[in-house]
Amino acid sequence: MSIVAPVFENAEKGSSLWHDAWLRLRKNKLALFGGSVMLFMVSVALLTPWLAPYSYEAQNLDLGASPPSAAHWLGTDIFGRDVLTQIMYGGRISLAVGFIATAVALLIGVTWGAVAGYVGGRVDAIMMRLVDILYALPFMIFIVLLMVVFGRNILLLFLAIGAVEWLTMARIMRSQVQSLRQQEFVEAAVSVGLSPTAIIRKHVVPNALGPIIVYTTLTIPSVMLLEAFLSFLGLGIQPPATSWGLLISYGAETMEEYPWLLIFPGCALTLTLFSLNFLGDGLRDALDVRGSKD
Amino acid sequence: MVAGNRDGILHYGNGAEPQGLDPHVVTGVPENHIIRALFEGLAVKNPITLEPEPGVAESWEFSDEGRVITFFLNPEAKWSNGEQVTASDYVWSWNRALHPITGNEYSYMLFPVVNAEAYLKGEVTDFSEVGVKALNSTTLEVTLNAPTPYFVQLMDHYSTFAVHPETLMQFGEMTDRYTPWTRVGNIVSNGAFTLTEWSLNRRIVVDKSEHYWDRDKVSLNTVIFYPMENVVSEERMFRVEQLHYTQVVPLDKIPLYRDMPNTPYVQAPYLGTYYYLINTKRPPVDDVRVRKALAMSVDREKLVRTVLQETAVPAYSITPPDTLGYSPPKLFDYDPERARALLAEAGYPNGEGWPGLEILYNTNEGHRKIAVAIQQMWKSELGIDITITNQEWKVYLDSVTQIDFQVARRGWIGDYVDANNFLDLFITDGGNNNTNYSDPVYDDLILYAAPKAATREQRYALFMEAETMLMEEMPIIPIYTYTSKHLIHPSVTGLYSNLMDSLNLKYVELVPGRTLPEALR
Amino acid sequence: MLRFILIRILQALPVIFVVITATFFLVRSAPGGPFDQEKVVIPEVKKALEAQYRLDLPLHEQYIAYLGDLAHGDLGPSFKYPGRSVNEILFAGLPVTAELGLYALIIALCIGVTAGVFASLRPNTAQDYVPMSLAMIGICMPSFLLGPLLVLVFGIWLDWLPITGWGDIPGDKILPAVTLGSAYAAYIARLSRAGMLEILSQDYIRTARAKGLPEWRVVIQHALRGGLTPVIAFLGPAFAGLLAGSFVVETIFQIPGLGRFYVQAAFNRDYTMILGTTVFLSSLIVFFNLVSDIIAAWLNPRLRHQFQGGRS
Amino acid sequence: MALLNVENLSVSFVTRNGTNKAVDNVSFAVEERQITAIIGESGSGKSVSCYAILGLVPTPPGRIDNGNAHFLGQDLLALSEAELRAIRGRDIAMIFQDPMTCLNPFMKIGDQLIEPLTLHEDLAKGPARERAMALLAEVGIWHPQAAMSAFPHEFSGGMRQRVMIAMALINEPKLLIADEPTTALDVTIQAQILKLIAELQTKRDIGVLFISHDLAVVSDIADKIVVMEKGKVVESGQPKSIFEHPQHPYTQKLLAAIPSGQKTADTVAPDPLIRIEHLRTWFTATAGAEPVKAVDDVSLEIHRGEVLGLVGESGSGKSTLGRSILRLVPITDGQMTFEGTALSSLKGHKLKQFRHRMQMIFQDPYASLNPRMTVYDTLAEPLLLHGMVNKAGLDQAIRELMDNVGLARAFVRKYPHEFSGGQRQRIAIGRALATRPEFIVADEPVSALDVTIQAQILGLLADLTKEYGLTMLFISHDLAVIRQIADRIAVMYRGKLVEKGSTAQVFESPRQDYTRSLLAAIPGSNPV
Repeated sequence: MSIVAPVFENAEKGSSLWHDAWLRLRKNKLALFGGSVMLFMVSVALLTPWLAPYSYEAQNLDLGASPPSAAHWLGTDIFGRDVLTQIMYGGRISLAVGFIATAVALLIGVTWGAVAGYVGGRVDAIMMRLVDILYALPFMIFIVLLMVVFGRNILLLFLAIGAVEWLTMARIMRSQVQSLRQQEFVEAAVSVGLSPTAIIRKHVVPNALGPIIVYTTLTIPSVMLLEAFLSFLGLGIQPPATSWGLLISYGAETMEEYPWLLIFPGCALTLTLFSLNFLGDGLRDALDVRGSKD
Repeated sequence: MVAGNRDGILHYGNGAEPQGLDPHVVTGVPENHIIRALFEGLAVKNPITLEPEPGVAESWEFSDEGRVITFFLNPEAKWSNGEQVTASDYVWSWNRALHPITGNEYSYMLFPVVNAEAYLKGEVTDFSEVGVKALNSTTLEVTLNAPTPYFVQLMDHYSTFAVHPETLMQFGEMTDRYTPWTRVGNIVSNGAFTLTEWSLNRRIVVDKSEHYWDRDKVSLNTVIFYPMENVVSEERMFRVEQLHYTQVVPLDKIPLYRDMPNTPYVQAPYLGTYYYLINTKRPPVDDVRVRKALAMSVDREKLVRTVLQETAVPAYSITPPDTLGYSPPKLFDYDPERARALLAEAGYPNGEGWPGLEILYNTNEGHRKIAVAIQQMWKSELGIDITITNQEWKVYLDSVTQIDFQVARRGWIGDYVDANNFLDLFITDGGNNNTNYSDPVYDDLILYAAPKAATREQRYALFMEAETMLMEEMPIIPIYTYTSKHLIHPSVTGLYSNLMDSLNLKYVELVPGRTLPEALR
Repeated sequence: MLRFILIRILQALPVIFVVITATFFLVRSAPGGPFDQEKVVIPEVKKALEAQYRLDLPLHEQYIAYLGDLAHGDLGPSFKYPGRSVNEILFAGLPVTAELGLYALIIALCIGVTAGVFASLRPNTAQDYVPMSLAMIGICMPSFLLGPLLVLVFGIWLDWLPITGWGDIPGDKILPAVTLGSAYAAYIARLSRAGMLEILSQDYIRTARAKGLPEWRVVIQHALRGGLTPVIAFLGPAFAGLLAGSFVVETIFQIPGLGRFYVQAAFNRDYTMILGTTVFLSSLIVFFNLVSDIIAAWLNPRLRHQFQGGRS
Repeated sequence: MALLNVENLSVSFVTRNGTNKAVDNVSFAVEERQITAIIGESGSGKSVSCYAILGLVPTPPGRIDNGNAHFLGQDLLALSEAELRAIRGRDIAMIFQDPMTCLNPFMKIGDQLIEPLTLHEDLAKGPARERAMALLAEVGIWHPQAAMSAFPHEFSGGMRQRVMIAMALINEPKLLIADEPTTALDVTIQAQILKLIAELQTKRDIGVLFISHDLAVVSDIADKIVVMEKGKVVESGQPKSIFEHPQHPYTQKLLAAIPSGQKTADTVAPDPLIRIEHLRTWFTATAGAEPVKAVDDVSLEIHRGEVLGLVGESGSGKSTLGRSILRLVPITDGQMTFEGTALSSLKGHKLKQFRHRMQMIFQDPYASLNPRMTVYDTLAEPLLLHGMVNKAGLDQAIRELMDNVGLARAFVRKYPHEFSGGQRQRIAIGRALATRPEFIVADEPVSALDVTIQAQILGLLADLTKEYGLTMLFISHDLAVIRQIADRIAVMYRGKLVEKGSTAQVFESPRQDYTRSLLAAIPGSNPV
């Protein structure tokens, strides 16, 4: 969007709100910790095929479930498969579900909310009524039904979860846009003669992003938990592919006999969710416009 | 529960909430346990030997070379309202059980009876043409299509039980499926216990019946059935002494229990086989050599030892071993060398050119474990690519019925103790065949030759011949024979293990003062 | 006020109608039917069964017939539990699930509000971080993990509390309610913290302090009311969510509630049961949203006057 | 001995951007039975110093570095929180700037009023209510009984401020601290509240510490004035000496910035640039409800080259009128022409093309600039949109704009939040000028600014109108400002245009009662 201003004699470098927010975020140790953990998790997930200590499917039935040892740092499951490897591969799926489903929710929700909020009037009423309708669907049943009817594949899982989560996103976006629409700089843009799409794109959405980003970091954990719940029902990921949710639901059944099967995937999930929350809280504080005035 | 022991109250973990208690409507195992406490058949199975012994019928006679059975009813057999159980009650009840409108899913239990099948299918509309007659109030004559050695056994199956006609008619038509006649206060039954409480998804309470003919033998005063869907919760309830008996035991807990002194864990062979169906029309498994290679490269011993924690017996054929004296042939063994050779013969040396194979199973932790392990065995022994897919139960059933799979997990639990129950699965177009296997010779052996056999030995020889044919063609890969697994509190006696996992609460007693082993407390 | 409720109910009707229609056709498109069994059912028997449940009619006729029954408040017979109507099953399970949900909500409120308010009084100190981190753990812990864990610790190791049942043994309601409530407690803690922080920065809090009110009175008399408004707005959806989300807890603790039915119904293809629970839960969601809107409005004097139709 | 004696008070704030000294070694005194006023612009530390002595500065981030504040023989700064609480609301009471937000919206007026009584005097509810009602009557609430059980939102701003005053006085305090008590109020209400405070002070013999940014307001009531700048006291003394012989340059600057004088009317073209006939802009909040007649049957002509001042109090519809002309809100009825073009029927692309001829300057420079866009982008947007320049000429055009509105060119890549309020208003003016408009609506362009900045921006606007030959509709509630800049004046009251005429005529011989009351309320015009 920014037009490059070439030669402006001694032009001072401005610091945008994003830049300020980044500076503030950098001072927030918890958020920084959360951010680094997430970065670590994502890179491990991306590099898993090269990093994993064992082959994903390699079994050792005679070894069975064994506690952590030098050969298997986090122990093995009942097939003698390396738990660390399982967690790494599970993380790929869990993170992918979290990020992609959230992205789906983000895309639909932001567009929907922005249009409803900006256009207002009858269009807004109809669009938000639809959101209300979807809110009134008992979603647990709905997702279970979807998975049952259409069979199970990861893509559908993303879509189904995204379809649930976009509603709140749309509401947040709409209220943001509604309050932004009252702002004088949007009026100024109208009086300059900008078209509604340009106004939404250039003036509204960038200013509504703060709360959206924060909500996004909160959506990712809830999506991952939803996937875990579906796994518990046996509607999640198809074995032998695995996810943290699936590992935890297996681990929960044998928590007394093989606690390591629960503890380590549980730690991975908890750590990720904590990190995302710290990051989200940090971002919220960093992006708080009130804090940046004066 | 300690009080339970003193007062003769048995706390019984019973799997799922029963669908209902109408013997001609329901189909499941949890229902079976409760219905058999409330009702009694003409004959019951001995809890140890499984041989039939007197129930409502004091005795029975075979005539016409076993084609006609005459049941002599015990005049003391009473309904819980004090009325006598009569032969005409049976005629009425079997009419209901076989009536085309009732929709009794287990109606085929009575198919050995003359015209029973025709009546169900609407080909015969007059029930008097069906081979069951009340000669007088205590004599019931049943005419069979052919001698059926296991028919008396079937009298212990709830779909052949009598219901109280007046009670049913009070709440609706004979063929109605959903009247409230089985509710507390309405139901009239003829078993050792009567229904006193039915709280949905909470518990079902039955009390000792005062009209039961053999009431002096009944020791328990009350049995409380708990619907326990979560096996982990069930085991925990047992551990804190809230249950005397669990329906199952979580696999992962078994080693712990088995190694315990005075263990409450009881495991017994069970009349059921776990196997993989093969679609014999779909490549690459349309080639019998491939099927054999797959069968031979499953290390069942290892599977049973590790994944199944010794809770099963390796199976090499469909019929479980020692099914009333019949033992199936064993045509192959774990033999990866031979398997590789067969696979090479079929055109996939070392798995080269293998088009891929998918194992289908219904979503379930136990099936997943087996599939994951077998997938890996096939991959590593044969070097072939295997994928596993699970489907939610009803979808899976649909796929299996449509034979829309390459390899699919399947289990068969016997309805009665006889090899016929397993072998007639694979007759041409049999509803439970699901493999596209078809051999007229096999059909002839099972449907016509075996029933006509004069002696048990001859019959078993014919079965052996058929089963050998079947396993030569290998439309299924047998994996293991089931066992039943329960946790039983030390204070419970008279709960015997048997092949059918059939329990008769009439014989159960509670001995106060016995406690769980030290290791559990 | 009445007008407002009426309008909301009228608005909800088409919502529920859409839900019914979508669910009706969705479940019918699922592979497999209610009478499919592992041991194949004889075709004649299957036909007889389908006739008994109107499944032999064309789909649109079934739909219209269903709507007709529904108009009379009849949700039809259950396929899975012959002899029981869906109405009966729902109303047998509802009191239990409602009670469970209520206790869970009370626990969630007590823990959540206390933690949230406590944290908001000294933001970005240990007094903030500790309760909020605990709340995070509550959010992170799926109930299928928390439930068995609580049972193991309090039921088996410590042997303090019964591990299953509902109203059978004293104290058996504690663990399920805690399990179900914990996630909501965490959420409420976050909501009340944010709400309180917002209100505590308001001018009228400064006014209250300028009057010389002690801090606890400032918080309780002046801040709490506004600060907990978001929590109250959340209660309606939360309660509806608790009712719909009780499945796991009910299964783990053997509670004879609603939740066990609806998930099972989907797996069993118990068409009437699926529809019944869906209709029922949608109505509950709509109802509780309405109730929480009314309460939130009632607590806000400005909106309250609008309701009374008087000054605004 | 003074009632309150503050010595060497220093307060700083520790924020995430470092420590910031808000009050630096400040000393002042409040005498008994006198009104002492602290004057200063935003950021001068005037409010912080008063809050600090009452322990109302939240710590952290606030920190009292040193100083003492003697009140009735006690050092307030040395007291414990509990001891301070006993003084707050009993001996020292406060009223605040914004009565809309200072009353608890969830509590009834009565309950809030009696709270200090029941708290400090242990009075039972019954007698407390009696006293509260008597006091409400005293501060000019007509139906005290009904007011007691009303909620704050049912009152107007002025009434709420009366309630606040009653609440402050209910414990008969010895010192009343009034923090900008009239800033958020309309000018006529402001006059009433000032009068009330002055009356109550005399009647009750209390000391008042009056904090304000408005010298004119203070000049009406203060016995003593303390001038603060950037956390320091720069001058203090009697109003008379301050006004007549300001010593410190800052005080001089403040005084100079008070809008004064009257514009000598320019010669204007005889034919109107904009003609408005029977304009109606009504808003319907909910279907079926009575519409809000924001602009109701207004006819007006604006001549090319003139500055028309539009005066009115809040809710009079003056802003809506301005926005209606610019087609920013949908109009209900009426005709508007712009040089003969029917403005009211323009649509779509035609309207867009027309927009560059009319622009708007908004009240709040914080809200009128997109915080995510640099100055460069903000100014470039209209230029490019209307093809005023091509890409090559863009930099030059922006440079010129920045020069014109008095912004350093080096700031071009900065973001709005990095600027002060006055600078931001310059950017907003630059954006309005970018399209070379013929007509500008300036909606309260200076009312959010400090008085010294206000003077600069007014000067800039006056210069620019001259230089570009702009026609302007200048909307303001501040008659002094209008008088300084407008050629002609129109007065609005409840959606209607009640009076219009040349500036001189309206100020010297107003025809309407409403206009007369407005003029009478101008602070500084009638010292008590």
